[in-house]
Amino acid sequence: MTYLVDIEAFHGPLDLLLFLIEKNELDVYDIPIAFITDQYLQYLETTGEFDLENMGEFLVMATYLLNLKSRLLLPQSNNTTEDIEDAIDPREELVQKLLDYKRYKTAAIELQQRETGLTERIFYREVSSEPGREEELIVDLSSLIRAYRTVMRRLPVAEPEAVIPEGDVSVNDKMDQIMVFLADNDGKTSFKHLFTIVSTRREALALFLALLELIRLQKVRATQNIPWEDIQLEMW
Amino acid sequence: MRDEIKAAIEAILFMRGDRVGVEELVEILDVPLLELRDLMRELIGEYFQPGRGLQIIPVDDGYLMCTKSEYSEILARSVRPVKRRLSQAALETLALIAYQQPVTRAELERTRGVKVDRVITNLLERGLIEEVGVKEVVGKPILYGTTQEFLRMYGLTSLRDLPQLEE
Amino acid sequence: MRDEIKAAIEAILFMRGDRVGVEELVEILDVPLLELRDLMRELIGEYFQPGRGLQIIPVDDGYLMCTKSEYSEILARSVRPVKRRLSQAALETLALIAYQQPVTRAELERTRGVKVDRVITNLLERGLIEEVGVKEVVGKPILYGTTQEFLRMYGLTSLRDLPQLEE
Repeated sequence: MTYLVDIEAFHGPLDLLLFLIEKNELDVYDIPIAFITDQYLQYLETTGEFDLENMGEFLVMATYLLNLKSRLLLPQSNNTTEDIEDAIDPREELVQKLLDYKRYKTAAIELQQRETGLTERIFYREVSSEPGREEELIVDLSSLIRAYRTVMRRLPVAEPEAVIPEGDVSVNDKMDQIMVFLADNDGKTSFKHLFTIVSTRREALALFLALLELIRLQKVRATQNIPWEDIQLEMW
Repeated sequence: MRDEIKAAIEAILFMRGDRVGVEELVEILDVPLLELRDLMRELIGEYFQPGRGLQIIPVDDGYLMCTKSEYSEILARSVRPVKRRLSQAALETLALIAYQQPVTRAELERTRGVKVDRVITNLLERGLIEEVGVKEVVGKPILYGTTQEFLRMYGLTSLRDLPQLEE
Repeated sequence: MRDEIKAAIEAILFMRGDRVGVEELVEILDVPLLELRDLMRELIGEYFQPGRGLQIIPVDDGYLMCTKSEYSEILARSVRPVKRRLSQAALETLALIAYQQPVTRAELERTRGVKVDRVITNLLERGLIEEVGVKEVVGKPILYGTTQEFLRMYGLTSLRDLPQLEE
């Protein structure tokens, strides 16, 4: 009699496979692929309703097993004895995966036993929030940016929204703004510094166009002494 | 047996580093209340010895393990500000606020997919974010933004220094 | 005098609740290194007595005060706050990260045979893992590693304490 096991109880296809191997007392190094594939498929069939998202991974494994089964069934053409000796067992990859997975599953159980105190362990003093205990925050910009990227990557891809930009940015205004900025700074500034006066991309674009125009009109001179160095801007 | 229970009490008080109630000790250790009180008296006495820097004191029908006051000076010298990293949850929320400010709690929760109340309180307490106004929509939710302290800590001179992210 | 210094060491180790380096102790206490080591030996011996639930252990040229391992079960029961236990799936992923760090999400998924996005978010939020860099391959995937909090939660003094994986 086969008893129903909820597929959700398995933490992935490797877990289910391992369960079947252990239940049938099979040798991991010599898995009867045809047998295990049938068993595996049977389990998938008996689960009834399932969550497609979780099921996907189980189905990928099913396909892999079926493929493996057919490869093993097909007679190998022009086999010499040496070839058979040297041939890599197509099951090898699967065996390796199963062994790896089993190793970490065991390690996970070990961790859990430490958590519940079943494995002897030490306990640290719980850090209490003593008042007056000064805290120094360790921060770095790159982890902040990574955190932002992580959040953004997790976001479901949103429908692109058409946004009508508010307010117009005029290149002429920006040209005036640059001249005023230069005048305020003794007629000199640097490229990077100049761009601190804008806060949006659209403004930055307009500012850049304005700067090009001023250079063309020979109102502003741009120089760079060393490649990659900040460009120096000066009034003619 | 008594030794074992005393050792366990010591371990519990140490681990918690805070007051542990008598009823809780009775339950964890499965000893009668009177015996516990007796053991505690013994234990407190042992800690009283010179050569011990810790003490156990009764607080609100419970006990607390802490340092003896004689050593406050030396301890003050050794208090290194605890170095802490922001938790990942706090870091992600802070990053979102930095790039999307001013922003409301609801907007943050929509993006992060989890409640952010506690994280916001934490960031406010640390002075990394502040309330910068209210959004002119129903309910007038509070808008949050980063502070001067945030810029200082991350070595930024202004928000424009935040690296542009590729879209 | 010796008693006083020992008491002070005890107080310092308690207050920190974490490893304190030898050089730091020498500086705070203003005692010669050799004398400190001598005092530590004595102190460690005293804690060794039955009836004591704590111990002082040498960790990376420093010392850590923690509980003796005999009381694991009782202490696990009295840990506060009662945190929700990690799911088996989360534990498996955490174990993988612990042993293979630094490791990318794709590498984890290859070994576990399932998607790990949600589990990673969960572990990050709990502060058990953190991003430790990016792998210098196409796409610059994020590398994950375990945190100090991970060591504390499982009572490890360093990653070297992790049990050997069975072959």
